Amino acid sequence: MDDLYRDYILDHYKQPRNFGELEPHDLEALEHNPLCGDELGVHIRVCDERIVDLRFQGHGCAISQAAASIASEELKGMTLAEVEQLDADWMIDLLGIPVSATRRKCALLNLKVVRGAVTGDHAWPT
Amino acid sequence: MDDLYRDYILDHYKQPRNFGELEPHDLEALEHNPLCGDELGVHIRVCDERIVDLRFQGHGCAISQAAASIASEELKGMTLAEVEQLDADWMIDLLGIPVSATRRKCALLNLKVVRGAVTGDHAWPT
Amino acid sequence: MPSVAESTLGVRADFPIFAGRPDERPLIYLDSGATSQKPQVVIDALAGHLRDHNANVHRGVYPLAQEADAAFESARAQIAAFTGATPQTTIFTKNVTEAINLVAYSWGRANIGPGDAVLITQMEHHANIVPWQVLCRERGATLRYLEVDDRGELSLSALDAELARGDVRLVAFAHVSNVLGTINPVAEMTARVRAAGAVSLVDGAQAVPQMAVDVEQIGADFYGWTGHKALGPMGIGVLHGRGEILQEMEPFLTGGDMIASVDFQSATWNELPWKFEAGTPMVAEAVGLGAAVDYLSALGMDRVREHERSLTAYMLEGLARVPDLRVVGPPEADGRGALASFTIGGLHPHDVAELVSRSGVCIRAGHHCAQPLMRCLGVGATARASVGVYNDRSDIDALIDALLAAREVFALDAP
Amino acid sequence: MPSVAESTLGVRADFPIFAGRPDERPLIYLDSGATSQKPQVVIDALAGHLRDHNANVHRGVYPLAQEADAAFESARAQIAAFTGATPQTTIFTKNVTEAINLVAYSWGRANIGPGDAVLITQMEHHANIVPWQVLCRERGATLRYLEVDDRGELSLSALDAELARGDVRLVAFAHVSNVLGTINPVAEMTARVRAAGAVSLVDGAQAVPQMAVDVEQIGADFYGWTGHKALGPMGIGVLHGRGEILQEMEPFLTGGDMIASVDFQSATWNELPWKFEAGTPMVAEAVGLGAAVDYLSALGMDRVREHERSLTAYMLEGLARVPDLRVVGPPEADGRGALASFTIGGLHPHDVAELVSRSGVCIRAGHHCAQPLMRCLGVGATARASVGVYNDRSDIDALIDALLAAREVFALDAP
Ligand SMILES: Cc1ncc(COP(=O)(O)O)c(C=O)c1O
Ligand SMILES: Cc1ncc(COP(=O)(O)O)c(C=O)c1O
Repeated sequence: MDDLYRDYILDHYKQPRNFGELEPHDLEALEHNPLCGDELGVHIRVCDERIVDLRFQGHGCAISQAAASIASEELKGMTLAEVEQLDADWMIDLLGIPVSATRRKCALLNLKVVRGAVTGDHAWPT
Repeated sequence: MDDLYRDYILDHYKQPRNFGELEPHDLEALEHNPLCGDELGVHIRVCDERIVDLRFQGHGCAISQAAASIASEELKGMTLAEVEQLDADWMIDLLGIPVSATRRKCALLNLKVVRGAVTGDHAWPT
Repeated sequence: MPSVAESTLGVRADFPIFAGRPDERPLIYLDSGATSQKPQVVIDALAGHLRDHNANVHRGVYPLAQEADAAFESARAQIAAFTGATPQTTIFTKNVTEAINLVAYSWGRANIGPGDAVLITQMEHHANIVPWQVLCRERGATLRYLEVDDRGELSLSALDAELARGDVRLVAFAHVSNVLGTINPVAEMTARVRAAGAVSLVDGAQAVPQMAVDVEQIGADFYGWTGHKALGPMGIGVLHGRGEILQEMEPFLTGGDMIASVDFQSATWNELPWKFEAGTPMVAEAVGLGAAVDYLSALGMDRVREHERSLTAYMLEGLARVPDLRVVGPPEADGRGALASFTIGGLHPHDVAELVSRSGVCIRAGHHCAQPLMRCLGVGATARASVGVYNDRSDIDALIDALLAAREVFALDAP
Repeated sequence: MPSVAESTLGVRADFPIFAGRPDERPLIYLDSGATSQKPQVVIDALAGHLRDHNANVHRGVYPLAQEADAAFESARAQIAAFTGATPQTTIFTKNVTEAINLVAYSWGRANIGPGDAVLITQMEHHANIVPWQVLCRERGATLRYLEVDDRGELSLSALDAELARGDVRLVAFAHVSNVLGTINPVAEMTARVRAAGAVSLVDGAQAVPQMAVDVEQIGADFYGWTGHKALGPMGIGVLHGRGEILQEMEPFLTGGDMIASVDFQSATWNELPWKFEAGTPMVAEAVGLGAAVDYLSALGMDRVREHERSLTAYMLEGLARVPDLRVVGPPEADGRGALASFTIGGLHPHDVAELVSRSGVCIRAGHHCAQPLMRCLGVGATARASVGVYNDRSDIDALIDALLAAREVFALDAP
């Protein structure tokens, strides 16, 4: 079996969780992967400083789509303060596959979008 | 004895012929050697399409000064049409020493000035 | 397998990178469109210059400095001759991107104003888009795009129509597209541009490495290319310009070497080509690029083109056997350069590139610095395989096998 | 001769050019101020990268491309660390000339306007003069010069007086003068410039190769230097900038790699430092420069400085023995970098350089790209001897002997 393209990665890629639009929503953001031009956007509904629902939309490779799908299940229910603390390691650990330096940008795109929506800081990760 | 700094070169350098100003004059030009910033100017008096007198002024290395001095003796009496025909080989032959690619600019500076004064073409030699 | 022999130049051994990789996987290098590998003669020329003849150029009177001068200027002469240009009008830049920026800043700011238009094409590389966006915004001019048709080609009558509008001052276009592979009819295009009183710039980044290019015959006002794609070192590019235009232009970068004299408040400029080369140039890289064009000349650019054309035809055949694979650009190898960009249904190009790399196959995935074209094609990204002098049919066979295997990982044929 | 041992680093054997010249003359290289010779480790790093790890950077997913990426970005990290900077604010250019032009075009055109002044000094290299002339002319601003005094030094109170005029937006000056050798009090100067609300640019071309430089401590807004003088390859320069200023600046060259996304009419920019690096960069040259700064770090920049200071003191003593010789710049070796510029009465510097080259001595003659300074000094040209890590006292002895012999050719002591 392939190291990177594990069954659960392919499963999340082919049947992504929490994809689509969310109307109305309280927070949103859109980011590009400069490597390939892929786009990922997020809609977030917030209640009491906590993420109560979110949806991703856009297109990308298996890594970026699976990462968004896997993360979406964890993000629901987190407080905004918790989201602000999330770092690259959190996402990479969650993915559970060895990600090369080049593909890191794919793996982290969704966290970049979510952090952008929550904190307004679009520079992360540098 | 040095190949380049022959006695007659040093002699022309130390006692340059036809140096100074010439007033009044009919033609003049001034050029820089971009290699070192040296300047050489010329004043030319013309009668009947012929150089009847000329003077160089400026400062430079032994090669450029000796070249100007040696050439000045040949240039007097030439027709303007003849001056237009003069080329780099004429000057290098006249100098009679092996001139490296770098020092060529020094050796040819005076001819560049004279041709500039006579033809208005300051681009020579390219 | 006589067919393999048919499309090999037999030069792989000249390129040391193929002698063995640390991971002992084979190196199936199909990314020459991004950058070429370097023959040993180029590496040796560059290293040998630094080892034996290194000095600063243009000013030293000692022998070592004269050797450096001679090496630099004779490399320029070799490189100019390779593309049918003169040394005086052959300017070294760090890459073709700088060459295009030089024209945009130096010619553009002086000649483009409000009401004027710059015309480029939908198939340009960002290097031949963004400088014109910046120029047009700064000067209040308009940037227009010539359309790419379904075959991935430009239309000369569309060019005529654009020129007939009377506002076009500059037309900039690729000689060979780095995504579609399209070989544009550059001589026909420059002739029309000239007839309309406009100036032409041709981006030859992909063309010079793979076919005989004669800039005199092409007749462009500016023709730029980049050393690293033409078997040369990185860090060096070339801008050929028409002498009269270069003469009239103000310099771009200013500083040492490009001046005739400097006073406190003003300066005068050196002659061509040095007027456009500020500061210490990349001497060893020029020597390396000189060795590269010599190497290519010895192979013969017509042979190089025929080899790569035939290999590209073979690749197009192979790609046609991969289910759900769609190639963009001209359908036949005759009208295209040595590359094929494609998508595979259900597979993202990044995943394709990653999966084929498991068998040592190196291809590129992404927007290839041509996002506007991607939009026109309606795709976010493509995978691209491009061939060089060192490739042969075995590389293509490895690519096709790897693509088929990639589909299996994603179980695309599963019921 | 213990005194020779005292001022040698014992590293000449690391530099293959000294192993023997084709004409079998010794190579007495005293022109490191123009460019340095390269240790074998630098040549090997550059050639090794091209041989084993060559690919285009930033976009490839296959292992070779990742090796190239890693090599390039870890070279950047090494180089940034060498000068106390961060990788994010360490931008690669082709030389320091381009680095200064980048600031003039990108920061200058947005921040300098009519009524503003740019302040430079009389000791600048053309690279730190002409870009400001061009900028000031274009923007209707004034270019003023800080005076150099009889000792070849700048005056801090003159700087204060200039800043007090209230119109100075940018102050640009050399860390070490390439003609006088003067080491300027850069930290004091940048502090004053900052206090006055102006921006500072330091030209570190001569400083970085010969002394420990910490750009954080110096506190300049921009600090540029050039690889080829610091034992590195040609074709690479460095611009360090203050992060906040770089963030606000528009890019200079535009094209591939420096964008985040490109649409038909507009584009957005990549993050630092890539926003300022358009097109394929000089990857192998960065790797080579990384090896160079490693080599220098292993020697220790304080030892390098002490060695070169002591050798310069020895050179000043020797030059004092040559009749009619006048050294320009600071009288003592403590306040000056590793060079001495001089004139000899009755001998033109070109002739001096040519004559000493007969014994293998390589020195430079001319205006050293500092014509305004030449005017201030009242000379057309000077000869300049500059030392590097590979020199020792025997080189200086050869220079002095050759200078004395040159005077004899011109029979300067003849009655
Ligand atoms: C002080 C100084 N500034 C700038 C430069 C220009 O360096 P480069 O030609 O590498 O851009 C030099 C060297 O020539 C120099 O000595
Ligand atoms: C068509 C085309 N133009 C321009 C470029 C830019 O070349 P460079 O990055 O060497 O400036 C490339 C290659 O990336 C290209 O393929």
